[in-house]
Amino acid sequence: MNHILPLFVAVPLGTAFIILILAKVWRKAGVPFALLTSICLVIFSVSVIGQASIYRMGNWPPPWGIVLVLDGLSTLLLLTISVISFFALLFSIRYMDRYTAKPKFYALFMLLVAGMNGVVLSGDFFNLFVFLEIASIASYALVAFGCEEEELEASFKYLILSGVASTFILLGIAILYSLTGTLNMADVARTIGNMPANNAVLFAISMFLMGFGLKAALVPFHPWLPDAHPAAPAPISAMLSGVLIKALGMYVLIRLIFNVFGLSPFLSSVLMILGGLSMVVGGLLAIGQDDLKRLLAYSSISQIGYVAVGLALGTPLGIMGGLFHLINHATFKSLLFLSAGAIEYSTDTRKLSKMGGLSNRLPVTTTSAAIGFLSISGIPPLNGFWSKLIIIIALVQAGHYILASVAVLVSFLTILYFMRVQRHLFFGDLPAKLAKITEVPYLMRVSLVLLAIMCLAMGLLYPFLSGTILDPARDVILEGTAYVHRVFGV
Amino acid sequence: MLVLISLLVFINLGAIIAIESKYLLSTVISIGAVGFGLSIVFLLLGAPDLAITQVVVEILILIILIRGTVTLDNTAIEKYRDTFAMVISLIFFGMFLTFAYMAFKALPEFGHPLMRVSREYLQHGVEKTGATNIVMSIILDYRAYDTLGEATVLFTAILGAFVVLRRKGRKKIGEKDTTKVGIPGEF
Amino acid sequence: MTQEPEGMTLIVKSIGRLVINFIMLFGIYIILYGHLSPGGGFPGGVIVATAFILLMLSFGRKTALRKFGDTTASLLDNFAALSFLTIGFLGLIGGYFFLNFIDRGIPFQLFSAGTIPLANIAIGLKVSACLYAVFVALAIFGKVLAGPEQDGVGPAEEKPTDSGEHRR
Amino acid sequence: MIVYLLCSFLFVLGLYCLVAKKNIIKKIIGIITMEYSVNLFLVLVGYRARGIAPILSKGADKAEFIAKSVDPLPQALVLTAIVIGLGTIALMVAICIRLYERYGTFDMTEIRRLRG
Repeated sequence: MNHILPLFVAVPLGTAFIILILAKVWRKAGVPFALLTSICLVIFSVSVIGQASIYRMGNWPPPWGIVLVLDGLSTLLLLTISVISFFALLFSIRYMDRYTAKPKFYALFMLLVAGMNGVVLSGDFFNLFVFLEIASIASYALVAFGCEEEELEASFKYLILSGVASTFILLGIAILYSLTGTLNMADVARTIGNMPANNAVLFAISMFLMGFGLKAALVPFHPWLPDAHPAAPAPISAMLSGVLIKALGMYVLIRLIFNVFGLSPFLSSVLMILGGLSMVVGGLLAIGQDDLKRLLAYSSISQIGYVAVGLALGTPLGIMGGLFHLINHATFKSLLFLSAGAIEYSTDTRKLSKMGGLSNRLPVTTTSAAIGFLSISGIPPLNGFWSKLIIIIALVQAGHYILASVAVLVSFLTILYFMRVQRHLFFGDLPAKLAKITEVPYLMRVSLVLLAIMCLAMGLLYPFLSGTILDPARDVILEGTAYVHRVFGV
Repeated sequence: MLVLISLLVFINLGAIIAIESKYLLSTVISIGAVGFGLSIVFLLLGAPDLAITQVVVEILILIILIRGTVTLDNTAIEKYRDTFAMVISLIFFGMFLTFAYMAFKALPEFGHPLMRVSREYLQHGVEKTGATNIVMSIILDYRAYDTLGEATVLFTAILGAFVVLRRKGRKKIGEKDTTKVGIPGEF
Repeated sequence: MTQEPEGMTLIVKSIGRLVINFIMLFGIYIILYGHLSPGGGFPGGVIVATAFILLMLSFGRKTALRKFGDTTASLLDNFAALSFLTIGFLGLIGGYFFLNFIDRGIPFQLFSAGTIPLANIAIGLKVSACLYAVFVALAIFGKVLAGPEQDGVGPAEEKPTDSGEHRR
Repeated sequence: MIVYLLCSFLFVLGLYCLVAKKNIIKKIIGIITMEYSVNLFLVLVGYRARGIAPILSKGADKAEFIAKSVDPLPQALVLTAIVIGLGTIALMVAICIRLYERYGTFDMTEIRRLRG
């Protein structure tokens, strides 16, 4: 029994409450507490690498009580969440000087992290739903944090669409409960496995696909993302694009499709179509954007498509590529969003047409942004190259030649739109308005540089990563519905 | 059974009125009627806890909606109707209802739940938790972790509402932050 | 806005004076007896919150805030949330998070069922404080919003970019 | 069966309200309706023909209670779901008021600073 598991949720929750109480007497309480908690979470998640355990809440055995399940897949996600949230927090210390009510920002940030950790660890359908709602509600509020027109509007759109997604998910849970009489994921998997195929399960799966597809912003369900992600403050954009759509959307989809329902050819092709559509549509829409953060948001849709396609293949190599691209995307997309935030902090604009020659004035920011851009476009030896390569090889191996060529083409598309960004960052003349800009504060630069180094290191250290965290995660996905035996200890 | 069906029809009618009414005040009041109808349905279905909760929550939603919004702008006139979207949505709803019908046929019949897990709660809930209200023993003992999540959802939502209602969202660097930590407002 | 600073009419005030205490008492009863009869922390908390909201609607904002201040409400909210989390942590005494570690007692008695009544009280406090607080925030904002409208200023439909400016 | 269908009709009504209506308050009403219908569905799923409430009264026969009581688990879930719904609605109303302050209208077609 591993007592660290509930702490992943309880510590950030407690920090959120304590920050708000202390802020009444000490306004700056948010920063040290949030940072401390974030460091604690990084340490916790590093310490659980390679472990697998079940935690019974309140010592009630599985189908009756709630269980927390730790395995390779959840460890991978926990690690991503805690590392990215640490960098985003580091960045936010100075960035949030532009906003009022900093303590509330940190409290909401901690609630967001707690919600995501709860989703990733949960082994129970309804519990997953509850923590999903915590993370989503915190993100609605954080998107609207600036209280300007665009932010409120984006947040409202996000709230409406995400609210629909939540009701779909709850409906799916209700149907599954009625069919199986239990809420525990492993128990549901066991019961469904012993049942002939029926329409109710199919209906529940389609509800989950719609609901979690909306949260993951796969293409027919994506309209909220390009509004919501740019509107948020930069550290939150990094969190939303970097981890939230993966923890709430992709992770849960993977867990349900592989471990609960079992991957059928039908599900695999549905997920592959959704992924392929996301790749193409996101990439095409990104080209025309003038707003830097909006461009990044569309490219998130495109990249999440790669992850979905890789995982939907169901072959060991494809899953490996999908998972590796998932963590890579978390790193370089948060790096890019943070750089966009830094550029906005300095120049007060996000319009590409109003920028030019920034590299003279902002050497550190633009260099780290360039590393991110190179990584996302798949230039060797950066991390984005390897994961895209693995996905494409896996597609070719599985005989999906059309999809493989689409993936290659979208990769060129990515290079194309980032070439455009580079032109505005490095070349051209500095507009007269921006003549006096200075480099961003020290702490923001530290966070950018560290993330850029991570992008490099993850590309070079792929064998190490694959041995420690990726392989266990892949094994969890490949074991399929054998997940049941782990939970019930058979 | 007949009472139940007529109440459900009443709820559906209330929802239709709420959706189609031109005045926001009647919309809000009809949704109140739907909520109260729902609470009676809960009572019929043997869920007194839910009936109480539904009534008080309904009152609160009504107060918040009326106090917060309806006094501002009382009419909702649709400028135009998007026929294309309407047709598409009708087709989708038809499909949804058909699929739902097929799914419901596969479910256990109404009135005969499986109760695989919950039989244990009924059998041993009182001895093991000491609470005679089994619903309470589930939400505060068997599934207390869920309730922590629930309390946190409410906390987050209210905090979010405070954040959104801040008088001023951004400030210049170096400017003093004057927003209150608690409830934002004019004072 | 119908509400003047001093609240509603005399009839509302007198009836409010009569019923508010009963509503609050009923809410507290529902919270305390949650583990024995229908109810529990959440509905009870909402009932207590509605009692305060009734106080505010009938007697006006100032009276209500004097009895139950906004800062107190949000502090109470935080403390109650923290104490519910603490109940979870205390379960670690028995070895598990959220373990019901207190003796169960005899069924059908007020002091039974271990941590359940404590958790009910924490949730009741939390819910009542936070719902009251959010109502105060919404009502104050709505009031400020409706204010300029009556003076004919209106929330600037022609120039939405400046709409926030004149109120800062 | 007809009970389930009426319930899912309520769900569709809420969805229709969300899609077709342009007023923000109407959209909130749509979300509320959908939440109600899902809550109702969960309780319906747990109902037992001629069942009694899952609350043991003093001196009641335990065996009869177990044989007759309705399923308590969906009720616990709905209790949580109602609270979540209330929180979401409070946040929605707050954003709504703020949007009204900024744009002076509840009409979604006039609130279009962002393009698709």
